[in-house]
Amino acid sequence: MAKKVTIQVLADLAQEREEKYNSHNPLAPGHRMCIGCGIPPIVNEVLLAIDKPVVVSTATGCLEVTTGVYPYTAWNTPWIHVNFQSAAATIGGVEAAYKVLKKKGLIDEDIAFVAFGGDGGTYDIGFQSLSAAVERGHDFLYVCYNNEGYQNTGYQKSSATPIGVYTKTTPVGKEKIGKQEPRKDLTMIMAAHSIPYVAQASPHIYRDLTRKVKKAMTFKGPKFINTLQPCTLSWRFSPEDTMRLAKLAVETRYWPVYEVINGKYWKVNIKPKRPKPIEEYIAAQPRWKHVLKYPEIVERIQKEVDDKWNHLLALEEASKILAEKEGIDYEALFANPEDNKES
Amino acid sequence: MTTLTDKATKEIRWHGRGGQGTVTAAKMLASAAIIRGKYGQAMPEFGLERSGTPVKVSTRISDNPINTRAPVDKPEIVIITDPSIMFTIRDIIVSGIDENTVFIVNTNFPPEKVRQILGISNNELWIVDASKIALEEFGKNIPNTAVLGAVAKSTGLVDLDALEQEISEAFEASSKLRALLEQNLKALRRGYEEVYKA
Amino acid sequence: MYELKKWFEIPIGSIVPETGSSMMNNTGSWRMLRPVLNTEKCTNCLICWIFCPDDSIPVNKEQRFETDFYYCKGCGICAVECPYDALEMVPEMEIKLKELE
Amino acid sequence: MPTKVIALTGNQAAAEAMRQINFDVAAVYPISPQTELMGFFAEYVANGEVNTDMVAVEGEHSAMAACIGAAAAGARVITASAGPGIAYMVENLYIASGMRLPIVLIDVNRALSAPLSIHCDHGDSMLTRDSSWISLFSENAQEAYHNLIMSVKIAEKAMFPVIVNYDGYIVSHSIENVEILDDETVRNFVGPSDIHRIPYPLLDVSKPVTYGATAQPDYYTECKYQQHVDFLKVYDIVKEVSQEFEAISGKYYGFIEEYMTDDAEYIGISMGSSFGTLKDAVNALRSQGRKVGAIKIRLYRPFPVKDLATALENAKGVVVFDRADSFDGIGGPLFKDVAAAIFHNKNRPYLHNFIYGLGGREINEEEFIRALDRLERLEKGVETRENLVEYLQARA
Repeated sequence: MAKKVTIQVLADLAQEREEKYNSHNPLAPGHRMCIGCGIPPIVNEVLLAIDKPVVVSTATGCLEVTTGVYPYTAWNTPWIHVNFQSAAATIGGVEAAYKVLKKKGLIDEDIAFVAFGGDGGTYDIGFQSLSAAVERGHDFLYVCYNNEGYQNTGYQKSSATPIGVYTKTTPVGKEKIGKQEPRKDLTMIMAAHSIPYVAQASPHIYRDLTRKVKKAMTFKGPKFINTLQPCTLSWRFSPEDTMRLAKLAVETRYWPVYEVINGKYWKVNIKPKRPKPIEEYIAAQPRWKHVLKYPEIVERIQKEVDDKWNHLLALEEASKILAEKEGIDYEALFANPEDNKES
Repeated sequence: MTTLTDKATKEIRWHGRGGQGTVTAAKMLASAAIIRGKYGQAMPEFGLERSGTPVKVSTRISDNPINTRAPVDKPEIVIITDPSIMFTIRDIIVSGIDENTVFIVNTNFPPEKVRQILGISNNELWIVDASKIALEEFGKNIPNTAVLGAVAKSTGLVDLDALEQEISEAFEASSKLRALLEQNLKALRRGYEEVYKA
Repeated sequence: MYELKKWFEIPIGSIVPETGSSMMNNTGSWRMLRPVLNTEKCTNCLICWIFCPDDSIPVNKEQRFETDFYYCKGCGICAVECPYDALEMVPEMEIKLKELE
Repeated sequence: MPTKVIALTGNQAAAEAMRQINFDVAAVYPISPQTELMGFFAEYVANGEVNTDMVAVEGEHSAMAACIGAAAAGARVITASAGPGIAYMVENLYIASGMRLPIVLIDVNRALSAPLSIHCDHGDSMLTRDSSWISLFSENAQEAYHNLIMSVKIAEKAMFPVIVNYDGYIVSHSIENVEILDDETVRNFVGPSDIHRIPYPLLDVSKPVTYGATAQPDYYTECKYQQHVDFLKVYDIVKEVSQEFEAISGKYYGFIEEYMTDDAEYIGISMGSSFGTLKDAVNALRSQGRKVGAIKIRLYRPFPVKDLATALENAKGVVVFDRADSFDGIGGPLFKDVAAAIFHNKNRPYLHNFIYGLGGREINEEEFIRALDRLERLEKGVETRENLVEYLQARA
């Protein structure tokens, strides 16, 4: 056998899995998620990074309809689904109950609360519920698996769908070339709620995602992590490429991975030295590649990407200056929670 | 009035995988029959099936109005659009069949292998390598149009022109499919020519 | 496929009072390509495990074991992401046909 | 049984019951005429008189979602709303009962828009009649107070959520005499809070459970049939709890309340605050020697079919007063329920239906008398009618 080069982060996660779930992931196999779906890795990376019992709520969507098919469940952790728009409100209710019952001494365990929603249940129909739940300050982590459209209903547009993309409700016709409007930047909007922790991540960079989850759990109050989830079915690439696209999205700066503390201090975690052109990312997606015939659309997309990127860098610089003014150690703010443990 | 036992009604059951156009093919078959003034019906078995999962579709074609909305449980014709499911859901595929049930299979296996896997010794069996045709014509393993050609030839339920008309209309209507129309019409014709009785 | 329970046999509120019972489902039946592991090349880095959508790769802290084909849907992510090319996707039917002989 | 009589509005009485029960979680969104109730309760929370975590949500849909989450977690949960708020909640009402969660909802009855009206009718509650929530109607502040205390026990024994209705403004904002039980009696009656009150608490992390799975055609029917069978057991549970409540309060509540029906030939049926006025109308007619009576529906869901069928066995004519219209060419919701309930009676009475009190239109004794007269003349064939249903108060 070849020499052992077990990656530490993964070994630790594997260890936690052994201990917590006697060798099952938080999400058991046998679920009905599509071949090559990126959602289960996101769920497992997130839940494995939390080292206490977790109660999960989920919005209606791919994750929900494929993991809780009566009378079977794929969940190895307490789980509740109410409806499409209520993932945040529901976990808020659970957390409120927990606070009271714990105070009354009716519960001993230390429990964490996580909500999962797709972009439909997070950017759109569930946005009111999410915005209000974080404003109320419930102690929970909301994770959006953003596949840029309503995939569970057969791919209609959502406000996370980028310009020019084909969906069932934004077809490519003689008058209109796919979706006309740019995608909504929900991560920015959540940061504007000035909650303790907001981050954007990619499941391919599991180190970054799991670190962010661990970091998030060091804060009390609402936390939000937005992960891109390339959808093999609707983006129409072949199943084995899911993580490849999750990687490419970061390499092209289409999906910057960054984190925001208290809506004040920004840090871009990965800065591709030589970013790949957006064309490469677009060309990998049959749902989108028709726009390559329209340079003006590609330009518009590239511009959106560059503008966002520069904006982020500016915010990062600004927060360094701010931290200095306030006499706060900027780097310490974003220190890896593991390091904190040791020190 | 037709009933399940009414011989004027042909009862067909499709077995395939999500994402390979099995449901679309079943609907096109029914539509083509309707174009020819017959009565047609195609009913997918709705569920939470994702791409890759085995799918089952019922199709009925009749000279009389079709009243029943029940799925086909005693098929006269069984169409298998993806050979790999013969291994995995064999029991579901052969449920309710009898010695008169006709099988139409998309595969590159030799006939005796298919008979062995399905355990059908004397049933009428038609074979077409529709996946090969699809890959050659438009580079995707979406064998449904080639299978439709094979069905037209082997069952005579509908004629090729009706299918061509139906496919053209369906593809013209979709911005995504328009570009693939010609290749699919070719696949249809090749399926018609290349299917053989084993 | 499974025995269907009667109305009085199921818990109230259509609640499922158990964990991971989806493991009854043989999602391996969806598989058209099979990841074949080359143990010579495998370094047990576990990357395949973290990216596997179907928890089909049994691992412990040190080692990756043979894929669990009862669940593996054959997506091929493991083969693409393996830094050591230790996995090759082989058409399931070729293997099934061999088994037949 | 130590009690004291004080002057309270319906909302104050309800807030007092909420304080005494000491719910774990109250997820609420303000809407007239419920707003005041939540204001009173918020004071108790602010002053630490209760342990309740009051979640001030951003809308009624989320209010019920939070209640579902909290109840599934294992907490004792309440919310309150009215009119449009109930309408906004409806999707989640079905989910709460489908999950068999013992949630209590106060519906301070208000009309539905349009035109917008903040005043009372039963249109909002009628949205919930098929949702498999147990539904209790209160005639006054006293009954609202008593129903609330009983509702907690009913919900937890039946494992179905309960709606306690009382009329907006007419009851919610009017001062009346209310007899209040002492805190200890109430708390002993409802029992302590504990996540194991329910069979599958989410917060029991040692036994993870899945709430809200997706049922395919192969199971949905079984899930619903179980719910159907269990909902029929609610009759006995309500009776049982009413008896237990009589032991601490001296007051027994039946599914229906009959007034002078023993020898009555003509009977009027209503729900909520109008019943008192209807009783006065009966008194007035009785004083003229007319054989009339009145019935109040207290348990609206499940509907008291048997009790009503028996109570109407010897009536010649029955007029049902609906505080909501169904716009269906048949009659109001209550009218259809009553008609179905007596369908198998040997000698079925003549049935008529009046819609009244919409959007807060006040109802008085004379109008009820006019309605009972109309019933008698219709029954005797002196008058005729175009439809089974008529509006009692529309200006002609």
